[in-house]
Amino acid sequence: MSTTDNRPFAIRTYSPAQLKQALKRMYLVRRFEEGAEQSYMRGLIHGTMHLSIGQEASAVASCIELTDADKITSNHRGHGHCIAKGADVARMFAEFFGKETGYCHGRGGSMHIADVQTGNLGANGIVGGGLPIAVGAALSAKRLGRKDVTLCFFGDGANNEGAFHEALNMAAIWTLPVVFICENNKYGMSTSVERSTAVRRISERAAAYSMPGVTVDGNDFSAVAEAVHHAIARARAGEGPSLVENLTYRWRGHSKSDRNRYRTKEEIEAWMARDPIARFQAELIAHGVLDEAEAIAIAEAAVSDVEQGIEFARGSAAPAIGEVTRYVYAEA
Amino acid sequence: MSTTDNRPFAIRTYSPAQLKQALKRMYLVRRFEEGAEQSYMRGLIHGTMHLSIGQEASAVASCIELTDADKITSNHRGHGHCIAKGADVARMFAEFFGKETGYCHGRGGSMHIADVQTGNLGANGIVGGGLPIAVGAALSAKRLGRKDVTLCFFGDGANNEGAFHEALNMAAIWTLPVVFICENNKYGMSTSVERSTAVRRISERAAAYSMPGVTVDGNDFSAVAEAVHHAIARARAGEGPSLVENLTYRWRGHSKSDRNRYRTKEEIEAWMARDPIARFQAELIAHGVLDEAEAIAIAEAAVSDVEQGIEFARGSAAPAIGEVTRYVYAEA
Amino acid sequence: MDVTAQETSTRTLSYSEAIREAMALAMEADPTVILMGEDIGVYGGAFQVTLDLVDRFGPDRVMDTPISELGGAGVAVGAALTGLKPIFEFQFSDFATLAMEQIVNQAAKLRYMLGGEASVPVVFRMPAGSGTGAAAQHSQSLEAWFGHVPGLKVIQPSTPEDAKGMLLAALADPDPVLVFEHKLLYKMKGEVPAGYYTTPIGKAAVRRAGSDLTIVAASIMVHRALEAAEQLAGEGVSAEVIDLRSIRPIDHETIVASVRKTGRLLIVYEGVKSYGIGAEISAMVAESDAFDFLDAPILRLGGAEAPIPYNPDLERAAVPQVDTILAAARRLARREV
Amino acid sequence: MDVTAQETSTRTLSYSEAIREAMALAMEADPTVILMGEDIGVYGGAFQVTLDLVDRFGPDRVMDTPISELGGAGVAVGAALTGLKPIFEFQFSDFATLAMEQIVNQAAKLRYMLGGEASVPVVFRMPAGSGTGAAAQHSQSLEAWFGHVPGLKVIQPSTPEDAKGMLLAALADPDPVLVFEHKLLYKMKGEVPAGYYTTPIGKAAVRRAGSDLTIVAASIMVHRALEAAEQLAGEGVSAEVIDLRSIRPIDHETIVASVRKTGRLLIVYEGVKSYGIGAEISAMVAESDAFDFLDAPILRLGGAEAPIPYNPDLERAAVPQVDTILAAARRLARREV
Ligand SMILES: Cc1ncc(C[n+]2csc(CCOP(=O)(O)OP(=O)(O)O)c2C)c(N)n1
Ligand SMILES: Cc1ncc(C[n+]2csc(CCOP(=O)(O)OP(=O)(O)O)c2C)c(N)n1
Ligand SMILES: [Mg+2]
Ligand SMILES: [Mg+2]
Repeated sequence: MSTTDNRPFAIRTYSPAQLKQALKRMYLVRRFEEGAEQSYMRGLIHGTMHLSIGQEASAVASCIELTDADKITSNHRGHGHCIAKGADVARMFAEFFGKETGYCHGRGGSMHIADVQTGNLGANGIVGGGLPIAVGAALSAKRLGRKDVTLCFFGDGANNEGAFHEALNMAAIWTLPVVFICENNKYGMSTSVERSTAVRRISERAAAYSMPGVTVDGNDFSAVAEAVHHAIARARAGEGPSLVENLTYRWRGHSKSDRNRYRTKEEIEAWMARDPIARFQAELIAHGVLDEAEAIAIAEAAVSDVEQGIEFARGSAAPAIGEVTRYVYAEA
Repeated sequence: MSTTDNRPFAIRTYSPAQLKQALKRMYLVRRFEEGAEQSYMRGLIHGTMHLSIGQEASAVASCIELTDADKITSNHRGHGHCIAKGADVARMFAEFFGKETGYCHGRGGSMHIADVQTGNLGANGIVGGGLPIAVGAALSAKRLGRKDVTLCFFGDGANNEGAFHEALNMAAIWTLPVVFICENNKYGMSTSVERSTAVRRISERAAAYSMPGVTVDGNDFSAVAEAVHHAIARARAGEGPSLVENLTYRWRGHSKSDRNRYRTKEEIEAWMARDPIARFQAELIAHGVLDEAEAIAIAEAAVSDVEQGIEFARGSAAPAIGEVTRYVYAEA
Repeated sequence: MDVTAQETSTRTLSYSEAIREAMALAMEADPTVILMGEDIGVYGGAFQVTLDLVDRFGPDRVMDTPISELGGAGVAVGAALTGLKPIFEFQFSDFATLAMEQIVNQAAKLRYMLGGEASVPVVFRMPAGSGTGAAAQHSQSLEAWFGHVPGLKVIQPSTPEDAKGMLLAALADPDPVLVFEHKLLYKMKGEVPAGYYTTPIGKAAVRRAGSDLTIVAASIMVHRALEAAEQLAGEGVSAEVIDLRSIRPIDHETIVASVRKTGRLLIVYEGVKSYGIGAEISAMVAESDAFDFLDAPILRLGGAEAPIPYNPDLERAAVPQVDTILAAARRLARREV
Repeated sequence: MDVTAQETSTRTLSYSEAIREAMALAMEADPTVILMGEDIGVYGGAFQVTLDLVDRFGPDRVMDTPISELGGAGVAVGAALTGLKPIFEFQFSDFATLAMEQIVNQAAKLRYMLGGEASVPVVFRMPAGSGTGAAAQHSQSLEAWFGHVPGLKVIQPSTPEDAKGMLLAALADPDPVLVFEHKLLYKMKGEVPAGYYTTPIGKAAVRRAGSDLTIVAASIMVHRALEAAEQLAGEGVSAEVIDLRSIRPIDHETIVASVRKTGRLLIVYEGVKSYGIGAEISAMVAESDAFDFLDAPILRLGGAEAPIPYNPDLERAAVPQVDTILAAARRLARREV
């Protein structure tokens, strides 16, 4: 490797195919969530949902070098993680539409979206709920002599849950292969990190568990990829957990009930100007990984995947009404 | 104040009367627990108990400048805190003997010993249970414009509970008048700090809450008094919480069921050689606060208080057997 | 209810407006009352129950907590122990699973463990129930758990009037009270007296008198049961509908008296059927002197033996609805059980 | 129970030895079985149940956890989801109040929320009950809470033989199982078959046949009920004693069949009476076809409506004892209720 390679980490580390797939996935996240939002508005989806539009780099860059054997745990804002880990948007839409063909056979919905086949152990409706579970997955890998790592996604708000403290401590004392990824989008619902968290940077809390902690620009694909890459390498080498904090922003409200009274229009617009997808795409073009036409093709492919996904979902069958208690226990 | 006063902090800060009372209380803790232990052995007390023999300096020095308006929350190893805060050993024994004259009218026993009149909000059977409660007490003081502070006692084992994390964070963001006192006696039951806690010194975790953290020799009365004094001053000045870690050691097993398989005889003996009472007494004599004879008189007074306390307890009436449900709810 | 002349004016308020009015009244009258919870300030609460109270009372009395349910509940307990009267809102009652330690081991037991020397006047507000498409972790009805805990009081108002009066009663109570509020009720409107009044904890309400069978229903099920009773009347079946209102203490007298009269009992609740509140009501009647008046088995209609599913049709099928209540009542009236 | 010839040898073991034997057998046969809990290694567990297992299987498989019940339980859930079979010991079941989130929202619901695509084969061991002088926060009997949670299985073995067989059944189960072990039973001795066998979850056991009344008892109360039944026999009253064993699923058939035969039902359990397991058993019978066979009200004898007090006499008075069971059974037999 040449020491004069000054290209961004991601460009010099991953193959063009990987990078293009990553861009595609970022588009997929964006278009998927827009599609879900519209479907919700049109009354096709009920419940609530938490959109990660604006945070695509964090999810996709974190997962770029994972295989299906690696695991992730996700949170309530989990569509991006799910797609980043390789899920099929058609089955995701089917889940949102409450269909039997959905990843959770219509029982889970947005807040429980999972794809165990690709290593996604699931979104979680409980803030902080996934943290100890991720540590458990890493314990399995270590005890069973597997080389897989677990990435644990959670928000800034979750960092004040007791589960955060207990999980990071256990991961550290047992030197487990897990990477804690805090997606700090400045707010837990309406409550800013400043008002909720007694430390300036959440990554500083890593010191309380003697693990490396780093804060990166979460809208910079390569910065995220680099930080997570090192954390994964450490985990795979048996050196234990790390904490990576991705600074990012959600463009939409917290969920469907948000009046946005806790933040300003200016703040939202400033962050929208830092669109992680546009930025990554420009970088790929600048470094010759792809050209404008290819980028457009990728973006269009995402649109078409999403359209087809919605079609698939709408056309799928709903669970039989008599099957309310199916899947509560293992079938004999 | 002279700048050349090189005497230990406690000697130069507190009156001889205060210091003598402190010594008396340390003796009381020791003798009280020995009395309780013997009563248990003779079948007069049932249940279990957690003795703090060897840790007396931590409890008594921490409380030396508190008034009854100040509060403490205590833990399962709480006899020392209770006496340090000013409780009467007779009523404590009565509680251990399950009598109506006990502090908890025989309903609580060792693990729930409390004396609300002197500001002791209670021992706690749940490790970490008192931490959020202490923060709540400090919130009351702040909201109601009172000047009292709350001292929150807990062990090294408790520092891995989620409650620790949540409590310290809230105390910090709301700048509350609470002092967290971690009595690090090297083990949570059988599990050493090294095996349970991902950081070398528990006080380092204070940084995760942007509060001062300090570790002191918990068997050095003056060192404890000084650290807690500064933390209390900070709390009273409205500057928020602190974390003080007192390094100490329990001479006895964790509770009545301990086979002591996790530590060596040598370790126990080395710590017994660092008896906090003998050390404090020698210091008081060396600095002329009292003489040998006075020290003996204080020690004997403690013995006699304990004997009388046991008498009082034995002679007291038990709760009426029909009153199992009394005190569940407020009486109309 | 006994209200003075000037206060007898009633207005139509929603259930959440009634709760808000109660909180505002209490805060005006008593400076020790504070609100705590996640996003209850500028956000106004996940269900907009606190709405603008932060503007009226400021952030020191309407405190946004970090996402720390165990610690937050514990802070409320400690504050209640030392002079404040906190109303702690769980954003969803499901999250109380994180705070059971403080609710059950501390709040409920402190008075007892301290032999009467301590008091924990805290109120926990618990938005509960399904029907919002929020799936398994945001739709539970866990009130039966708390009914099982001596030291707690547990209420479940079903109307705006009771939501206000019972919350004010809870605040006046020296012991910890949990108020279960069904999320689907928040927008329900009803007549609410102005001014201060309390609706006693521990009393059920007969919402409709009847002679053929007794339906004891809780929370939102009261409304479904009343709708079913109306239809039953058309079929010549006279159903008495009792609104449980209070889970702990439970109103033994009212329920038993009704069953003594009708001889048939149907219990309707949203929580999982087995080990739910219906079990207690049934058992209480089966060991009472109403036993000899029973003409038929005691029927329970509770939630399915499953987590709440996401799919809206499954979700609806998982809890009692007017049609299933009607079917059960008919079976009971005709003794087809 | 079906055991092969070579394994039919039985030995006298204590309840805790039987549990330990089950764990050791499972760990020998299946390398994915691990133990987790506070002080279960060199300390041997607060009740010395794991005792020397760490010497036999090493600290990687007998893992001392920090005092982090929520996280610890969650790690067990995550491990179960990904290939391990953890047995997680709560030092006292009271501390599960800290872990309700992981037990109830995650372990119990993951299979369902994921539409059957996940399995959480975790076992939680729950030392429970009073009688040790440990007071309000270390003596609770909270099994009814978990009975209310679909997705969980909840068992309560009362003999050494069942303690072993049901724990092995729990380990063979693909779903989360909570085993409630009464602390006073740990030293109880009984015949235990050698080798591997499972005792099915979901089946009650008729411990004594009788014709005048049915006593359904759980856990330690089985032994007290049997003692009472023996005395009743001397008085000419023939009591059938059923050991509940399984709270979720509950054995409807065995209980209902017995009541159909005897016409009288007394339920004995240690948990707080109201909203406890007795409520479910009573309600189940009252809505079954045994209703028409009932000759008397259904009696429940449960724990007092109070936290467990410290004073030993109060503590004894707070839960059913042989004499109170006897008194209740007599009243029921004579129809003095
Ligand atoms: C235990 C728990 N408490 C509260 C909530 C309600 N809630 C859902 S998301 C959320 C904010 C989470 O903030 P953060 O972790 O920063 O994630 P973000 O929504 O910002 O992505 C809250 C309070 C919950 N789901 N679970
Ligand atoms: C929540 C909870 N978990 C576990 C226990 C059992 N237990 C009681 S004391 C103790 C050790 C506590 O260690 P530490 O905090 O260091 O206090 P120490 O006993 O050393 O004074 C344990 C595990 C408990 N009482 N509560
Ligand atoms: Mg956030
Ligand atoms: Mg310790």
